[in-house]
Amino acid sequence: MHMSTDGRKAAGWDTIHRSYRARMERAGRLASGKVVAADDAVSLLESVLEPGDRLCIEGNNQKHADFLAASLARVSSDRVHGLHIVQSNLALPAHLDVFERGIADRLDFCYSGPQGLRLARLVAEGRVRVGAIHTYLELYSRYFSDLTPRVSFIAADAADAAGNLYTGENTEDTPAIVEATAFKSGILIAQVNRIVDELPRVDVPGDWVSFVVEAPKPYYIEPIFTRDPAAITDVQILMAMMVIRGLYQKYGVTRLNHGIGFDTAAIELILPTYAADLGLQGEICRYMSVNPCPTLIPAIESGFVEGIHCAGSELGMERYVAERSDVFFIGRDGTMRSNRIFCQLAGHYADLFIGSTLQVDLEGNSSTATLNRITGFGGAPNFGSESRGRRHGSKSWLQAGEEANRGRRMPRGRKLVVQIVETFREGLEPTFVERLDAWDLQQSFDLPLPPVMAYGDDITHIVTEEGIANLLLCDDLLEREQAIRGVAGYTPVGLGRDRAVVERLRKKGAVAYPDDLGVDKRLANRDLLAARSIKDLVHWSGGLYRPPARFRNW
Amino acid sequence: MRPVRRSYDEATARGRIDGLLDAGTFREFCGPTARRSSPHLPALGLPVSFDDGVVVGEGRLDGRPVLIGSQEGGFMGGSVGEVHGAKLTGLLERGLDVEPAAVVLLLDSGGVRLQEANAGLIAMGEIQRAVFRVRAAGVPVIAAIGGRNGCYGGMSIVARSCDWIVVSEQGRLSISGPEVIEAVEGIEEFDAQDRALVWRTMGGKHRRLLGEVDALVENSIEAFRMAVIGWLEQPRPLDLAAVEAEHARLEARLRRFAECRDGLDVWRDLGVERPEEIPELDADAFNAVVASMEERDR
Amino acid sequence: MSDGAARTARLLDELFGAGHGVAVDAPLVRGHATLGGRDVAVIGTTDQVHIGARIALALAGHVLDVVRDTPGRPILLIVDNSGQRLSLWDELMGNNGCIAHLTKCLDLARRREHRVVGLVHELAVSGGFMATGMATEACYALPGAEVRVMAASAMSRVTGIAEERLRELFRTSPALGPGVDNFVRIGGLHGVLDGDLRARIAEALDHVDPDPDPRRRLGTERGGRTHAAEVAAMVRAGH
Amino acid sequence: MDHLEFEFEGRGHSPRRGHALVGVVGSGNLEVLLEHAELGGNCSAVVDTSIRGFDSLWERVLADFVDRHRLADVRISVNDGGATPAVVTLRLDQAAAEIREEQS
Repeated sequence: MHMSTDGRKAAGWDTIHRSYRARMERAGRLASGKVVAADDAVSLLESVLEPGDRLCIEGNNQKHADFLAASLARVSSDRVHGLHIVQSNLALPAHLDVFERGIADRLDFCYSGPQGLRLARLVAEGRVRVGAIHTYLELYSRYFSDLTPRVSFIAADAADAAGNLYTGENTEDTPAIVEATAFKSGILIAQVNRIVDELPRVDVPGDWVSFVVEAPKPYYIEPIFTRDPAAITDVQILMAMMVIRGLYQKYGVTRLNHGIGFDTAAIELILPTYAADLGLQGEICRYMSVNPCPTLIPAIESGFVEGIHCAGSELGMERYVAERSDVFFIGRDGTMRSNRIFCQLAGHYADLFIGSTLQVDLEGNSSTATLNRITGFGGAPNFGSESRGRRHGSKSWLQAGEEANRGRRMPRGRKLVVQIVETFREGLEPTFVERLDAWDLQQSFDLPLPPVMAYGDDITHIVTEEGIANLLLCDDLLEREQAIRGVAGYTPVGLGRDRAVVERLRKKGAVAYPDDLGVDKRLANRDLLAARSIKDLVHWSGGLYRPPARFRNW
Repeated sequence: MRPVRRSYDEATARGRIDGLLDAGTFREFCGPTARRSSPHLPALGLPVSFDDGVVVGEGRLDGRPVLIGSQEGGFMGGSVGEVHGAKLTGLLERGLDVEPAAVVLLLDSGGVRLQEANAGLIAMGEIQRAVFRVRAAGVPVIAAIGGRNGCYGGMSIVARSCDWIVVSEQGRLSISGPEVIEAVEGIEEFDAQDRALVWRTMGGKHRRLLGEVDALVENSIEAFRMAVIGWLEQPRPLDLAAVEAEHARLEARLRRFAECRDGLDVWRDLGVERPEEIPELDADAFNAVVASMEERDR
Repeated sequence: MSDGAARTARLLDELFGAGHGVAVDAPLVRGHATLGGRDVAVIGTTDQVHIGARIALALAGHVLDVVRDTPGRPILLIVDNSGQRLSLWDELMGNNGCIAHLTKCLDLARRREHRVVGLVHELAVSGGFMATGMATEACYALPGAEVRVMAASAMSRVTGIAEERLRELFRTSPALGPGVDNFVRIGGLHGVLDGDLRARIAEALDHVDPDPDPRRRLGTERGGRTHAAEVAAMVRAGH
Repeated sequence: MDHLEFEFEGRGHSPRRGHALVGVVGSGNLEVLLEHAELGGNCSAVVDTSIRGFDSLWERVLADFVDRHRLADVRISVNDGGATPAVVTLRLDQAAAEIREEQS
């Protein structure tokens, strides 16, 4: 809100703070100390919210302030309307109910996942005006710039009477939201699973917290990073073998970030077998920035992965993580401390990112956008991009930089940004396309840019079951296109390759097939997996990993 | 913990035979080049398999001649159709002619193949009768159960008609699948999504504790091989006295566990000290529990 | 008495005349009677019962009683069931083991020179048929009886084949379609007994097939199951 | 279902005997049977697939396969449950490696 100098003189320099005090006063009658009864949650929100407020509802990959989100959907839209929601993850129906009811009408967000279809409909109906779709780091950055919340709902495991909060394993995004809200005269309402006399540890100091509500049910949490090794295919194992030989071994990658699909789970599960046989223990994959994915257990237990910092936790991994404090970041209370921003930063400045995607075009741009849905980005683009601000060297960074250097005088390193995809997805949909669906999505939802997950000039390698395209070694866009075609298999893009050019690229290493990499296709079967089932993972963990019921096949 | 073992549960039908028999001794009957695939599936627009999902033949195990059949769980759930069933029946009947040290059946089947339901059902009866005939001739029939399908439907009856059964922890042995029970009788009767309940009701460990199977081994082909070798040339009696003893045992079971509603109840009643820990035990630890109970009951 | 039990009682009266010694104690049927001057043991079920562990054991016990107490006496097995019982408790107890035990007892009886003949009175379904009629030397059905693996609607759900298409296939494929005629054609039933039931049962009890399992041969002869006999013979010969 | 038949010009490398079977017919998977056959130096392929309309893709994948392994006098038989070309290629290569091993 812009204010003229005269206006400012009249209003004073603490209008936001005075508004804060007025709101606190209105809500004070509902609170006993800082604690507000769950039954009074709707009244509380009606007291502290004003029309047009910017509101953050904590919604991460794992935990959600679901009770407060549901309460918001029940406030009187006469009293509360026109809110501007600034929220990272839209996952629950209640998140969109507030737009249906007119309680909110503007939205800045990062990721909408399962609500993508409904969000698209609400945008088309004009009930949601989208400011922008961000990555996590961008949205949190804007909390400290032009999108600071007036009110934030956060979720924590436990609180004490003074409002101190314990966030347990899933601290995730809480610190960013808390910091931006509490220090700009915002109101911070915490939904907690329980109120206790003494907290195991203090993650958020009580004097930053305005109100605490004990929710009737523990906050909703989903095991989204659990990949059952039973579903890993031979083709994924083949690609994992190529990654280990053609990337991790070749460049000596020690610090990295893995996506969360089955492709990367396959890599994790052949570290203790295939990579160990190649003598790579201690040479590759030593530090990771990921959630505690259960498929990492064998690599940790066999001494491959030495250190992991996590953006959030994963259901069932709590005890295992707690018992491996040499590897994970653990509080004095003995449970893990996660923090998305720091994890994102560590991943951004790592030597390598590898993850999958849905579509790749001839320049190597990749997108997970599907028509009729607005799903957003999450954190992948920050992991999956060149870190141009990086200055420190490492074997991998320098070697990749050498490959990228086209006769420039000034040497420079290069982060490896790798996309791992099968040439066809389910239903024989080609992954490689001339034109990304993202262009259509831009049209239909009037976005400023096509929603690209990773830009082609950030990507260094594309791995498919056919081979690896090394885009660093391509001299121009034409070579880049042929290198991509050269690993695009039997998709129309792959069939359109110029065989002579691809052969030339192969000679200089810009295209490499399994034979070139010393990968024996006959080994590409599930016998290579260090764990073939969730039960195997439990065994590896010495019984410390306790998988959720739906993953227990015994 | 470097996994050197070859997973039995994950291996294909051929892989299981290769790993189980003495190396290089297997000779297949009516193999894929004979192309005896299902005559019924093409009419339904479904793909066939050259061996109709079962591998049968002869070879040596620990130097002794055996006949062996192995169901491919990956093809139509290891289900039994006309050709699949006839191959197993013919294999068992060959046991009458060549009197091997055992007929070994590696089972991995959801039961009758519904796409050729009648033919599959009658084939089950034929397999079972052939089991009884070859047993009556003094040749032991050994069933091994592991793999993704477990052993369900008519095949579960066939399995319990054999002399010996070895199962992996992952193996399940039951006539009706949990999904069928839930679909017909409701989720109150059986919550098929509750996988731990499925294993407590039908899984290898429960079957071993109940006395429905003779051995539980870890999920490795070598462990199955050792179990089967132990039963070569060891037929179990099938006379009136033996069948009456079995009858008394089963009647006592139904009386004793009449009020049980869960595997945990049964195990507690059997005197297992910490029944809730049973599902977490590996094969060795579990077998130690079984051995101590058997010791106590002696 | 239930309708089913009453119909079973009428069947028994028709077969053995008044004053026979076979009791219908629904869902079980058991006793002794005479037919054509010879003593016959009768065992079976009624009321289209679901075969659970307890029923299977009760039937097995009756068979063992006959084997032990009246060596060589022919056994007529009255078949009427809706398949195996679907319950957690029965699975927990090992219903498959109990059913296998019942069939083992019937097999033992045959090996001890009892003629064992099955008669599907009203209904036989899947595992219930395997537990009973399929474990006899020769199994017959009454006209109007039904034998099936699964109802069309359930089969459509499980196989993903449209119900309409399934019903069409039922008409042309004896390997698939329900009904006693289809089971006769594939050799799963020896035949349908119509006319003078007493005489037909007596014939069945007298008929000895030299083939220990004639079902494949019958399926071939009747054109309903054309591959089984040949494939089994090929494997038996080691080819 | 589609039933496809192809002929390919041989590439000179004829297995003397035997056969190789790789893979299992399941959803997204297939079985490949390679057999020595007197085909005058050529190769033939028969494909039964549950997914219709990919004739030219099959022809291309199989032609590349024959070419890559320089095969002759080989009959290729495929029962396909809707595998992607990635899986098809992997199974073909595995079968070729196996029949090569059979020769030694």
